[in-house]
Amino acid sequence: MNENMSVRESKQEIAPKENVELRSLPTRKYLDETVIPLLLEGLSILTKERPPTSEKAVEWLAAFLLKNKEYKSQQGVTSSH
Amino acid sequence: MNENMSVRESKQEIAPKENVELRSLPTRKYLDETVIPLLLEGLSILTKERPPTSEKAVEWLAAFLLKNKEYKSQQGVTSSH
Amino acid sequence: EEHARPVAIPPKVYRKLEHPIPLLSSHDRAQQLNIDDDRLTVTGERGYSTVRGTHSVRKGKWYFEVLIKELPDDSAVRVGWSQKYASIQNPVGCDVFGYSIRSKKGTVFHQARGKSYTNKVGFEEGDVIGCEISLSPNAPSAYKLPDTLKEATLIKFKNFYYFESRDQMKNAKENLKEVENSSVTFYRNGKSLGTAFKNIYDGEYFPAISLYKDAKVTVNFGGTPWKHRPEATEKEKAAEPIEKRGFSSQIEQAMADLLFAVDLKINGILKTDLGKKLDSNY
Repeated sequence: MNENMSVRESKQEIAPKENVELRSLPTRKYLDETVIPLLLEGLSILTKERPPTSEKAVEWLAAFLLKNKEYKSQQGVTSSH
Repeated sequence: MNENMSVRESKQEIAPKENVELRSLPTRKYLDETVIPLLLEGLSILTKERPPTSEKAVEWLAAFLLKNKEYKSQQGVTSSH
Repeated sequence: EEHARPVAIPPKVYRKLEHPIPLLSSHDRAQQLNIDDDRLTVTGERGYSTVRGTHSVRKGKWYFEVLIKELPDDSAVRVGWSQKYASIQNPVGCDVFGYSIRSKKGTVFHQARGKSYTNKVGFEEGDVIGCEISLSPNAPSAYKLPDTLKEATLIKFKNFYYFESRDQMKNAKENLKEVENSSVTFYRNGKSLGTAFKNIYDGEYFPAISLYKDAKVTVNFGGTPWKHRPEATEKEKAAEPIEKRGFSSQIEQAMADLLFAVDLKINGILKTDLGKKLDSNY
């Protein structure tokens, strides 16, 4: 019981911090805390998948981002097909 | 007249190359030709828009990529708001 | 201690510091120059020497102002645009890597050759020299990303740390290409003096200020309103203030560092464990 409590609490703690402070972070820090880690994974996989046109590559990356948008709370990422 | 010709020609030159050779480009060149120019625009506007959570930021970036997937570095982009 | 061996710092440990606001560089300059605390005002020290701005440009049209504060009789000023390999112990414009205008007679310099440009009308104390550069989007390095410096070797020399880059200068000099539609233009108190240099060499250009003896100038990258707003010459797009590079170069640096990390990752060097707080600060 106690275990869940702390998890739930810690989740609540994270949520507000993210909303208020995230927006006031300096440029590089804001990017580090939001998209960079996921882009690192996505671009690394993209170089292996290699869709044949830039349009398809952009679509692939967008789909990867949407699929893993909660990457910060879950464990790891899933790459499509 | 000559000015426009060269611009249009250079566009045609890009199109066929995209499908065949793109996949055989070295990694960095492949990324440069497919997603990097658009990602740079996206990250720049994302940092100005500053969605409040990393999840919303990832969603914003994915939507931006999809909206501008035909982007070639010298054209403009449309940012979703 | 004196002869420190070159120290290689593991790439994922450090990140190139980007000052968010364009100023006069604290390290990319002749050490003997006297730079005020605001890092916008600089006074000369004996022979000609140079200080560059912190932020560079590779494409588009950019502008900055230099206000001449003090210009004692035997002193002089040269301002303009310089690539990073231009020597800082000489005036900008003395080699292939720079283009400048001189306070005396308004002569313009490139590769050490002086050219008359303002029919010998020079600049005095209180004058503002406007420096504009227009770099074609078709230039070879227009879309290049900044260096991450993560593979450069750090050398200690006279209590200053430098990145070793001797060979890069030689091959940069050998590969210089003129770029159609890239040009440099100077202004006197907001009035355009016409194109000073056309089809200039491709490359990454920094604002550059050179001072002879105890001349003193203050630079404005656009953080404060222009003392003399540059007149809009043709219908073309007006130049952007260098100040804007403070933000956009951070985005480019973030992308350059990200791609460096992608390279490490796909070569199995960088292990990232997504979801948990990332340990590596690449």
